[in-house]
Amino acid sequence: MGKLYDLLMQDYRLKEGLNACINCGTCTAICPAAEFYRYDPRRIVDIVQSQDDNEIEKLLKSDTIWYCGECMSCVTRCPRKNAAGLIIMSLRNLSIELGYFIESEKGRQQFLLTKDLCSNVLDYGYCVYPRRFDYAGHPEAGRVWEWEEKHLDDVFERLGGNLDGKGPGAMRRIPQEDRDQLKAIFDITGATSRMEKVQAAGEKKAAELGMTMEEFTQMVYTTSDPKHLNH
Amino acid sequence: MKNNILIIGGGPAGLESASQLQRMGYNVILIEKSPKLGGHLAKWDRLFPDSVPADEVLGGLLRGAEGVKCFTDTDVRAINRLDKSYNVRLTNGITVLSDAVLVASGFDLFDAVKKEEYGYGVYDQVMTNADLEAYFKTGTDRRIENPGKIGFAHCVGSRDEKAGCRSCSKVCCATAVKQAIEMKQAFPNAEVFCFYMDLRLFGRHYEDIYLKAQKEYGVRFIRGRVAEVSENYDGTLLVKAEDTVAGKPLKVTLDLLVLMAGMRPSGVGKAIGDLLEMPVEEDGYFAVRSGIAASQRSPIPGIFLAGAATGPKTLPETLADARAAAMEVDRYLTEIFPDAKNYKQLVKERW
Amino acid sequence: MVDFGFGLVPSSRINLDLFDKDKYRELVKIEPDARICMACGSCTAVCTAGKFVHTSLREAIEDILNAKNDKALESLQACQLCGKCSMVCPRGINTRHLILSINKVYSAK
Amino acid sequence: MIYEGKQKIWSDYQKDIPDDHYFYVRSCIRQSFFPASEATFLDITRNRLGKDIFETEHHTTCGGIAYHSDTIPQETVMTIIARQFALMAKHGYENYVCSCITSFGLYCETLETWREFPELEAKIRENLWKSCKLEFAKPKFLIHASDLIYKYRNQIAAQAVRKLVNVHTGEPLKVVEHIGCHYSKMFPSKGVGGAEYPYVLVGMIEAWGGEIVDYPERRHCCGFGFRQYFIKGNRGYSLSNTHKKFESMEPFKPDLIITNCPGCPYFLDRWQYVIAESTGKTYGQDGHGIPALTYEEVAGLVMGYDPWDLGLQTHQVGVEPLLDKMWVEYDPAKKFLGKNGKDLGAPAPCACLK
Repeated sequence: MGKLYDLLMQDYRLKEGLNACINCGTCTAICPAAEFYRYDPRRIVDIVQSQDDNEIEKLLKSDTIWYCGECMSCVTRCPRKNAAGLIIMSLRNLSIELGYFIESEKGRQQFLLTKDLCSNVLDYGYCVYPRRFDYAGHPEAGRVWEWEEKHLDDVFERLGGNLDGKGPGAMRRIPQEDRDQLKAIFDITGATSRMEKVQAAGEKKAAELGMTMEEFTQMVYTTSDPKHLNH
Repeated sequence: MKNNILIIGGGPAGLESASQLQRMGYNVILIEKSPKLGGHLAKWDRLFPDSVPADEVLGGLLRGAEGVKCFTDTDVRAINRLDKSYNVRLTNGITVLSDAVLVASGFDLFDAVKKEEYGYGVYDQVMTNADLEAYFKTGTDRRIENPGKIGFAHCVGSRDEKAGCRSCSKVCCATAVKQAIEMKQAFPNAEVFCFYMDLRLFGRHYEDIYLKAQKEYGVRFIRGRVAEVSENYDGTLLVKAEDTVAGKPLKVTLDLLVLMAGMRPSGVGKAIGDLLEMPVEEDGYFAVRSGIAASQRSPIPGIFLAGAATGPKTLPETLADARAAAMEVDRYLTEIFPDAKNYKQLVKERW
Repeated sequence: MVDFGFGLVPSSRINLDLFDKDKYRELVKIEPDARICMACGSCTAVCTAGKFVHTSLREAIEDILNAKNDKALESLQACQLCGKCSMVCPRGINTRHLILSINKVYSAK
Repeated sequence: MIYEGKQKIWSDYQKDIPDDHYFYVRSCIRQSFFPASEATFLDITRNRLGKDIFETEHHTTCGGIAYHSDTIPQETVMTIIARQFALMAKHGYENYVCSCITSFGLYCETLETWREFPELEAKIRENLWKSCKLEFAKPKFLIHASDLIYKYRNQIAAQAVRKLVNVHTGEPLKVVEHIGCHYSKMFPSKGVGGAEYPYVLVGMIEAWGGEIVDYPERRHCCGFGFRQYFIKGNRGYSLSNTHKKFESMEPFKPDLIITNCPGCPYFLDRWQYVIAESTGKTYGQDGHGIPALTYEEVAGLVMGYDPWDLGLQTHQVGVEPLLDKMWVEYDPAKKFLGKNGKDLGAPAPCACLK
């Protein structure tokens, strides 16, 4: 039994999600990622259950573990009650903890995700906040969003929302005291230190690559090596 | 005086042990809950590996059991254990005082509806191995009309903890290969696919039919469990699996999908087991005194087991098991049962 | 057409509906043993070329069945016809002959 | 398709849904993109059906999106969830209804994990007290908002002014349902109808006169994939999965898609736009798309709400062909007006998608 495997086994998601895999391929057959990335969740489960630390380390540093979309479709079907999706979450968690995530292009995206999503949570109390959802970065949000973005207050008012308003309602301003509580939760449960760790790893990587943070951010947001895809 | 022996279950195991015990001179009473003797065998068309007609085998079993008192449509109402014997009240009003009880309650086929993602009973073109045997026997099934592409999904209700069935049903791989060949014989232009996890073709001649299926019939074996079935606009099926050898997800359009429903412990048998207070193991099948040395003896003295009541078995295994059970009954009734004085001590030492 | 900076990506899913029945019939006519491969991988394990360049008869046979004919040819491209695979095949397939036949049938357009 | 077969499976997956008195928790994505759907949910349940649905301004995100983007630890998200539950108890409620599917799945998973690992529950209880000085509590009933509309479907039908019927042909509208993956794929027994043939949206469509269309990729994920959408470089994954669904449903010619997940209607809507604009392909009639609506929007339409009050103007796929089929009266001139008729202009037209 290896050290990395032991670390993984401390994760409740792995305790729940890993039983003996019989390599039947049920998960891969219906996995949304398996079709569009070079990805086979069955292999991941097989590697983890092998307890081979070298192989696990390779996984933790690879792009592979970042292809899953966490839809959990695999959970419904596995005949051994494995949850490939939960196993992936444990691997990602450990990859971040050990700083390995920054080694791969897909893993590196955690830098941006952590920054954006955590600050949304701490600043506004929401994971997604419409004023931070810009059409420039989201051209697929459509012409209708381009229009909404320009008239966000009016659109929310028209649709019965309460954008940044007092009291309950859609997209209300969540009181400071509640956001303070979220911050306190972040502090004592490891989310704050996680944020700092990921930020520092990103800054270090940017320096290594001789990039400004802006360049680095842009690269992380947009690049996708064709090697991830099937040809 | 001849001992009375009650055999519960009129399938191959019950019939074969009845036949043997009668030959040994015992007074055998056999009860069968359904209206007909023969169990699943009576519903099957041909048998792997050599495609022997099931009727022929069943005919032989029935001839062997001629003279046995058989009550069909009969179940057990109540059982009382006396000192050594059993007082059994049957649903047909008869009471039997039996010195030994042999439980040959067989198996149920897994209810394929429970494997919801395969759409049995939801999608028109999905059937089971049993449905296909019925088709071979009768020549009609609304689902079969010159199918161009046919799939066989192995391990339906076997090796599946989600479906509550961890164990392997043992016979389905060989049955699938047999049925695949038979479908190719019936529809030579059809493409046939078998979706398997491991091909468990362990028995004599089994590997031969596998080779024959590949070589002579071009059956395609795909190593991957069927993950999902759905219905296309034209009523054909979309079947998904991973080709685990290639490591890629796979889809295929099929005109017919046959689910290899596995063996489950008999529900009727379970009810009788409850009356007799017979212990079952985690897999739901009856526990035996010893899995290797005494697999036809239940942990309860005087109660014997034969056939699939103690787990999935092929037909020859079931028949061999039935004969072994007959020998065990005989040993008990000659060596342990008659010694009224030392009965308890003998049971302790020799059961 | 608008460029969004990303687009549809190719699918890796094997589609058995695309399987080329006619070519395969042609192959098994001259090479009936193509059908009896069990995908055990013995051929690939001992492959001389495979140590240096991706080469696998097992994969080639699979690829043909999985409607990836071009990939099958690629998997055999570096084969030296040394014949080691024929010595280890548990089904006794004349693998050299099979490799030549696959190339012959599937190279023809 | 054998309808009775599905009915049998549906009957196996019933869940207890209390009739009244709920603590309501919003969804980050729905508030951002479909604020009118949540407003409609509250209007229908409170004002049309007279139910007690309580909302406090103090509730927050459950953290689910951040969690499923792997940016916060499991312990963090569980403590945020414990805080939400504590607010419920503090306000005297024991029935918890959430608007979000990601939340719903996460709540189910959290409760299940706590049950299995009591030491973890104890840890979270302690975290909650340390960080928020709140008393730990768990809901007696955990319900998704679509479960509640499902429960009230016949009452809604009784108040309906129209059905899901094409008034020109008299035929029921062909409706495709899309269930959020985290609704029941992880815990089939927690969803109405289970994981393979969920009944929660089917029940609504049937009660409101439509016809459900089952198509091969019905169960497939919309492709959101959290990180697979948020990062631009990954969006090909998200787009390609939705594309797969549309290619699969195309032969069935659906009139409408109904969803119960926050992100799915957004993706099923916007990816049609992207497919149209980047490849020229459209899936509705004559260059239109197939409207992908929330269940509240569909309920609102049958109950006679104004489509622009329901927020249907914020879908990129035009809903007008659907409104015409259903004989919904609407004023095209008012589509993009603000409150009190304020002129907000209109979105730029699309090059391809009508």
